[in-house]
Amino acid sequence: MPWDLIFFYIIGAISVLAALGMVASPNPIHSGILLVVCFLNVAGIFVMLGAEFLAIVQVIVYTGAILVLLLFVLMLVDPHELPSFYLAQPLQRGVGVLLGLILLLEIGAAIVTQTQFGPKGNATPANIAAMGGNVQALGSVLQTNYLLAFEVVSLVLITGIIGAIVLAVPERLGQRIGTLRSTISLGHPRGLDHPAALMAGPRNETPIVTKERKAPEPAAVRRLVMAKDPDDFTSV
Amino acid sequence: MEHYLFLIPLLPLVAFVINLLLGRWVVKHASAYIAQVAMFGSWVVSVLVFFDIRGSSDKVLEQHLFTWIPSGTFNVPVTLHVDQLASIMLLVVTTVSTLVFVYSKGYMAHDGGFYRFFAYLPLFAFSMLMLVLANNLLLLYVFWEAVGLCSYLLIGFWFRRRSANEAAVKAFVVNRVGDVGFGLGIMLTFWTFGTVDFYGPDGIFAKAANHAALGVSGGTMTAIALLLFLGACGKSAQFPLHVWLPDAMEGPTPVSALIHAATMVTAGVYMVARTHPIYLQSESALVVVALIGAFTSFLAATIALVQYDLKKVIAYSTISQLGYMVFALGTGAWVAAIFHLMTHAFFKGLLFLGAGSVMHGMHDELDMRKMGGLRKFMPITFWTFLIASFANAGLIPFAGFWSKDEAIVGAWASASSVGKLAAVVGLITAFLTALYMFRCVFMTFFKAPRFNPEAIHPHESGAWMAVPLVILAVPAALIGFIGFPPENGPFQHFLEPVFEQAPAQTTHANEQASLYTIQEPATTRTAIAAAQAATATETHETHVSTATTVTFGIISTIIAVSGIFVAYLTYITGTISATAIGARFAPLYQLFVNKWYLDEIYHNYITMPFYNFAMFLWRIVDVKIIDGTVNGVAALIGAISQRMRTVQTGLLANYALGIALGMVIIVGIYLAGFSTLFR
Amino acid sequence: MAQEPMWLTFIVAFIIMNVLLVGMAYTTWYERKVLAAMQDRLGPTRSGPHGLLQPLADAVKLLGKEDLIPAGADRVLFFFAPLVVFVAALVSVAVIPFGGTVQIGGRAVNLYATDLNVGALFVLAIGSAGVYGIIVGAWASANRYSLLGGLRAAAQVISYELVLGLSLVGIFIITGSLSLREIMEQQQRSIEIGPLHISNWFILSQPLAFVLFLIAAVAETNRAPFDLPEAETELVSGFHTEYSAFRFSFYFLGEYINMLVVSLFASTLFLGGPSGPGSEKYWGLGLVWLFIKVAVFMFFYIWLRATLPRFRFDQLMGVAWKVLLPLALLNIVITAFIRLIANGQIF
Amino acid sequence: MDNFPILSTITYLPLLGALVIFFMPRATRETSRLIAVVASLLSMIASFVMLGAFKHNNTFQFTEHKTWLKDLGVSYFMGVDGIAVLLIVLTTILCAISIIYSWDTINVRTREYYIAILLLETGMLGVFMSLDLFLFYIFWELMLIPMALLIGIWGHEDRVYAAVKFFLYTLFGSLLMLVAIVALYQSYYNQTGTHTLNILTLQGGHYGHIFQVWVFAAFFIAFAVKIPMFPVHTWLPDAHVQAPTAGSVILAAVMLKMGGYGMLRFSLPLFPDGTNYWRTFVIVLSVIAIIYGAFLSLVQPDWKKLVAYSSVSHMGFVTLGIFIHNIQGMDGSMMVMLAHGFNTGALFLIVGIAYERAHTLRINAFGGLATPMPVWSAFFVLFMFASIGLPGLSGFVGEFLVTLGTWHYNKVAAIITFCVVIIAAWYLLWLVQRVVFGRTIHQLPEPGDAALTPAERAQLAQVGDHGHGPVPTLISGGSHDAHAVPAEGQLDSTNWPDLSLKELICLVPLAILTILTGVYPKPIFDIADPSFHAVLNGAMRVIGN
Amino acid sequence: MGHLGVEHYLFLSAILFIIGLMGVLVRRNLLIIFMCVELMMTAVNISLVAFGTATDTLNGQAFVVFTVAVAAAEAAVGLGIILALSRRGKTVDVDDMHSLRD
Repeated sequence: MPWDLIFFYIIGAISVLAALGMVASPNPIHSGILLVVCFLNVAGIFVMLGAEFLAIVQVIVYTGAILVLLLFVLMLVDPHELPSFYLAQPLQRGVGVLLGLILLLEIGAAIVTQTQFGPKGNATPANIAAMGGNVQALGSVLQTNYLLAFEVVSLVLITGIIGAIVLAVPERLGQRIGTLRSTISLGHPRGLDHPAALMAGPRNETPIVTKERKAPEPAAVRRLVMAKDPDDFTSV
Repeated sequence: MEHYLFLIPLLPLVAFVINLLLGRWVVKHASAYIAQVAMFGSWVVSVLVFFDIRGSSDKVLEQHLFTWIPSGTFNVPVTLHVDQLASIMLLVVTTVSTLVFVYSKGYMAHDGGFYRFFAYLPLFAFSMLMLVLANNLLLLYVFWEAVGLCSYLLIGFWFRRRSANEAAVKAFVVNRVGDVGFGLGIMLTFWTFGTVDFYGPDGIFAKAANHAALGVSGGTMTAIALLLFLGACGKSAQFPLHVWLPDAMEGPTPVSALIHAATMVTAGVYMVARTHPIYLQSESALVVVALIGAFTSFLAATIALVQYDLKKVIAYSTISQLGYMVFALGTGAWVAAIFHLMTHAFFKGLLFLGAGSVMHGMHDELDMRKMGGLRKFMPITFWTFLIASFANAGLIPFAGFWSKDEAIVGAWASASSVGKLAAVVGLITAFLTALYMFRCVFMTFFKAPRFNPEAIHPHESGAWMAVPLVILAVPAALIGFIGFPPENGPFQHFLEPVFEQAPAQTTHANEQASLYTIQEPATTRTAIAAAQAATATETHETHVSTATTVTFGIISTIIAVSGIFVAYLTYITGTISATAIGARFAPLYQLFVNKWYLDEIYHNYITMPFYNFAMFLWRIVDVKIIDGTVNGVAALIGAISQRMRTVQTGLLANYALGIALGMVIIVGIYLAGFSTLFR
Repeated sequence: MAQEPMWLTFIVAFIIMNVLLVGMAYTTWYERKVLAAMQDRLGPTRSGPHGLLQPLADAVKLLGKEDLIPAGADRVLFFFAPLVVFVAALVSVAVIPFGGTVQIGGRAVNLYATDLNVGALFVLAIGSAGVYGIIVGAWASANRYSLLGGLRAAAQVISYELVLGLSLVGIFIITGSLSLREIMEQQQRSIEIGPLHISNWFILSQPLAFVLFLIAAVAETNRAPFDLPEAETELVSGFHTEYSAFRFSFYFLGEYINMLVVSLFASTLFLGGPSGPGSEKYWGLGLVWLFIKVAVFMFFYIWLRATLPRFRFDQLMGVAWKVLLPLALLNIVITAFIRLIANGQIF
Repeated sequence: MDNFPILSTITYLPLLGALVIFFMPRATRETSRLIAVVASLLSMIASFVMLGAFKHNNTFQFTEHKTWLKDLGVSYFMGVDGIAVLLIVLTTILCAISIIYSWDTINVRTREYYIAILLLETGMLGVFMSLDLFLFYIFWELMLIPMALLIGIWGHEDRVYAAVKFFLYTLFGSLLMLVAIVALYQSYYNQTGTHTLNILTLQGGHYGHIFQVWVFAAFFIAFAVKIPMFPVHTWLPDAHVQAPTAGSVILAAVMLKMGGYGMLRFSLPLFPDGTNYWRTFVIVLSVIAIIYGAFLSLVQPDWKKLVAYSSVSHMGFVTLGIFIHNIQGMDGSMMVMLAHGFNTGALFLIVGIAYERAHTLRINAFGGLATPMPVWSAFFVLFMFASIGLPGLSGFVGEFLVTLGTWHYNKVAAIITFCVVIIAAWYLLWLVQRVVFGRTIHQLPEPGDAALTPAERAQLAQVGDHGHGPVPTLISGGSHDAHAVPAEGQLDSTNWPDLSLKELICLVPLAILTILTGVYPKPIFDIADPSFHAVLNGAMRVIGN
Repeated sequence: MGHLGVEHYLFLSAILFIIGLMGVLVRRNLLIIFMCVELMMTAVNISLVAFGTATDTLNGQAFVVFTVAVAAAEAAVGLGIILALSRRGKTVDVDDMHSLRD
């Protein structure tokens, strides 16, 4: 019984169905969760391909961090703000689907035509086992051939972090923690709960006086729950 | 004497430089004296040179100054070369110049640009002298144009007059047309003979003589001759390019006298004479020259007949007389042409100076219809003018008769096919010349004055002007005798070495006494008389029998007298009414009055087409086509980029769609091109 | 690591699971007893001698309670969320080695369910997968408080998972392998310092890592000072406010199993797992030692719960990112240097 | 003395001046112009010294050879031969004169102005001296920028359009040249395996026919734009009209020679086959340029445009001379280049002087300037006759030699070329007539003038005979206010000052040079001839001392 | 049934990729699009690893490590942007976001 084939078909089917569900589901949370399912299956595929480390990385990084963040944001966005499921420009979307199908056929054809592969490397399963498993082998390759890339990727991650901070954290919150004197301001509107305590905005910006703060926001402007001043919600 | 040759042109040049640079502030009125002294010095040297050359039969003086253009084989030295022909020309130029300088002192006395005038005149003299002294074709060309420059400056002297300046420009441009022909001729000679020098074993003349041996075709010789002749026409105001001379009368009269009568206009004749070996090689060239000469003389004579402007009449008469010289050259009568040139220089100069003093007296009034009866007011001017008229008409004792007659005889007896025709035309023109000369004399000096005496008080001009008139009158009357007896007078013998290959003259006379009238002290005049008396009788066979010369002499006298008589009848007694004849031959009369419509033809069929073509080139080709394309390309790029802008819709979906489309295409290409799918 | 037949692994796995479930039950009892003792009271005494049957009683209560689903809840997710937590907690025990390969009845039996060469990471991965149970559960119960609890849990777990992972890197550098069995074996060898023969536990060579690991582990299981997600005072009971009876028990069980697994994991990594004086000869003695170590850890949990006040949320996040993470990185750097010096690559 | 880097001193003296001014931020107009004049004069004197020390043979003298970018094969290689020496002297003289001329005419941003001009001078000198294509190209581009600035900043009304057009035209050309240089560099490398851009060694390589044809074409376009030749000349009139006087003097007198020099230095020796291939094409273009330039100058209402088109015509002679491929043609082209430098440079100075007073370039705004400004008129007539090609002045020798050479090549072309001289006389004399001669606004028409218009006759009658009547009202609509520039009529030039000392200093040397080269051009021939012989028979040039 | 060759994995990754692509093209919710992008990234990872193992080299897997890192960074910044966008009061609807165009 070719267990691997069976396992492959099962996992493959689940992941494809999950992916389809993710695209088609009206409720974003459901699509989020379906994506989690899909990614877990993909981790399974990685294991079948012998890349255990990648499977674990897939689980920890993708499902563990990125999708959690995604769900995080999904939950923060009030459901009624979400756009209607139905398509705004049918023609455009129709063409999109058509293109997708054509591309699928093309890639299928490409796979079928069996292009020749490059020269066989020396990382046969036997060598990997000799080195003590996929993790050790991959570790050694990473540290030797791809050392530069490894360093550069660390830079990419750092920029990612800084980017996230700059974009997501509104100043005001920064101040309340008290430790953070000033943050990188992108000119977000700066709320002011009590004028005395808070220091003026960045040098050139005039502090928003309390009067402004109380100005009722026009109804049309719908606001994000979390971005609002948490004081509205927690009594701590 | 070679070492002092450079003095002749140098003196006027020095006078020019002094007058030009210092004239306005330092020299002022003294500039006249400087010019006159310089000219006289140059005249003295010329006379010395003449006597030196006359001493030995084929003596030639040459002085090399410096090399002008050493460009590979085209090596142009600046050397002065004097032979018999050149010495005669030197004498003529310097004599007339000196006299005109003296005359101008009086004439231009109270003119604003006095110093400027006396700067330009020596410059002209310098260029003319250098032109005569030049030993190679290019140097001749250089001073050919320099003379054109001076005529431009002098014609346009009163620059505030628009007509004067237009005339100057016209003169220069027409001359320039001729000069272009001349230049092209030089180039052709250079490339055929490899050198531009006249003389010497490998000079142009030597090579021209045996041009067949050198493999130079007859056609080239004709081409060279004709091109050079085009230059001559431009300068000596022959038929196609003569239009500038009448307009040149805008300049001050001394200028007309010096330049447009005596010297510059004769440069063309001199050049043809100088390069006669080339002309001898091509029969057709000579025919052309003769025809042009004849036609021009007839044409000018007809127009002169109907002119009312005193100076214009004399100008046209100059063109006519030049016509004589040219057809004399054309028919091979080289010596006759030069002889006529010399005599013409004197009596035509006198005529102009006379006209100048008339103008002076009549407050710059030139229209003959407003003159009359000036005999009583300016006796000297009258008598000198009369002598000059007789000479010009060609009456027996006067200079004009001998030279003109010899030209006609030479033409008649010459081997050239058109000789006979030229001679006949010459005779007709002689009649017309006599007619219009005496029409002009009778209208200005006889009958009742046709101006109101209160406004204009004609008076005899001052000493400065009168003395030159008298001095010039002498050669105008007597110079003819140096060519007596016709064909083998002392003048002919003197010029023999220059023209010895000339077929017409094969005689070989021995030296004879000098034959020139020398101005100034009376003693010299007596020397001339002695020379004439002692005309040597020598045996020389001349192909022209004395009988023909005598008959022609009688014919031309008859013609001259009849011309004068007809003029007497119309303008003095009034038996023939000029207006009636004019009316009867109206179309002919209109033709002559409008100067054969030549000015209009040139303007409408040459100047304007060029101008319109230029305007077309600028407006259409430059602005529209070339600039148009350049700016057009810029505008096109702007338009394209404007259209491209609309592709950016801003919708994220569109961009994603674009990317997807890109993917599809790329994979498609891969499949089609590189994969084994379709193979 | 002998290749044993499939069914033997199943048996061992089954035994481990049951031990775990029973252990979990008695942890609840153990916790209530110790807590009570700390608060100078008796704790459960009536249900069986010293309240030993109390877990059974709880189980019966939970099963009996009415199982209601909130109106706006997302029924499907509401049902699956607790299961995810429970299953995740259980699965992570598979890699923990309870001993080497021993001969039982003439057959080589390895006292662990499986030995992945990414064992340690596997535990982390399953831990992070477990978070989904909480988040989805919080969202599915359509209650704002539970939602906030869920979000806090998500944030907390992500941050502390990072610290957890990095603190273990020190050990991986020393052992050079990720598989727990390998790590356990490396700790068996004893090193002689002078007269003493101590087995080379990593707690000795990685003290800082051990402390960081403990703090992160506590936070990971939402226990004691880090139990903001189900902070009773503010959010009623956090993400599982809407859960009742049976579904709540899964959360409740999951939490305790997590605690057990983490303490097992800690003892394997830092205290050499089943190693102790005399454990080489008798594998049974090894298990006993392991049991004692786990008990100590459990006591530490409970002790924490009894004494320390709850962290404020931003302090919680601040501590993770600004204190623990730098320390973990520092530890990695130091161990790496020591390892290089040991290999002689630097001097 | 022989190893003293005379060439570098000449080239970098102006640059030194520019730097000095640059590093004096508060330099006033007086100090910066003083420095500029001193720098350019020194450079001129140095060039005279070089001229003196130049030995009349066809070798490259005063060479300086230092390797610059070794692996690229680029060396700092400077040297001059007969052709370059003359053009360098011309450049230094003209630059000195134009700097002196802008003594008091430029009073806005003077500091930058002098820096720009000095940089321009260095650029031009560098072009003439560099024997390394790389160095040549650097100087070639260097001179482009200051010139564009000169036109763009200190020019007249729509100077920006002119500057941009000038810049784009030349840049387009020089980019093609860059491609050609690279092609040459590569093909030489393929042949001999050594990287070099040194012209003398490049001459050694033998390049395929097709290659030569194309590379020649690329070089040719760059030089054709610079000369400018017929189809690509439209930038010149605009650039001249808008450029400040000094700028347009330099542009006309020197920058137009770059093209000609480039052909003599690069195209002819390096690509003999290319030259033969393109010869007829270039000759036809040059003849067209000569005719076209002459005809267009005939009808230009704008004074500077007229002179600009006349320089297109004159430069046609240069290219014609170069491509005739006989010694007369070559000598002629060099003479035309020098003569054009003096004459047109002087003409632009004269136009500039007139512009200072009239503030307009419309020809019919002038008239009868001989009365208020006699000395200026004298110079103007002198230079006008020089550029007509009157023998005895510099213009004639060059033009005659070129036509003589052309005659040998093709009679029809020669005839056409020489006939254009008539049109040249026509438009220049007509210009002089309209500007210098004739009457100023307040002068009475001359009674004897035959060509009086009826209006003038009426005015004459009204004034009466005694000729001292009241000053007539202005006939042709000129306005009393000298500064107001009426669109149409003639300006009131009665109280325009004649030449100032500065203007005299600028014009007199040019006049002397024009007359000198006209009367006694022998020294120029002695210097240039050997080099031309070398270029003609493609001899391998060797380094002299 | 044939043994499990590399084509199977490639087919799977192709399908997932297309689904992701269609999601991006079709859906209007920025977050869903974001998820689809993540899906496309994973699909590519699968094919990378598949090729890696097929040619017995670890390059594929090393590469995937880097893509995952980049995906993480991208997710952080992407979510940051989405938060910033939604905080400005606008919806997360893709079609309304064309302020950069004009």
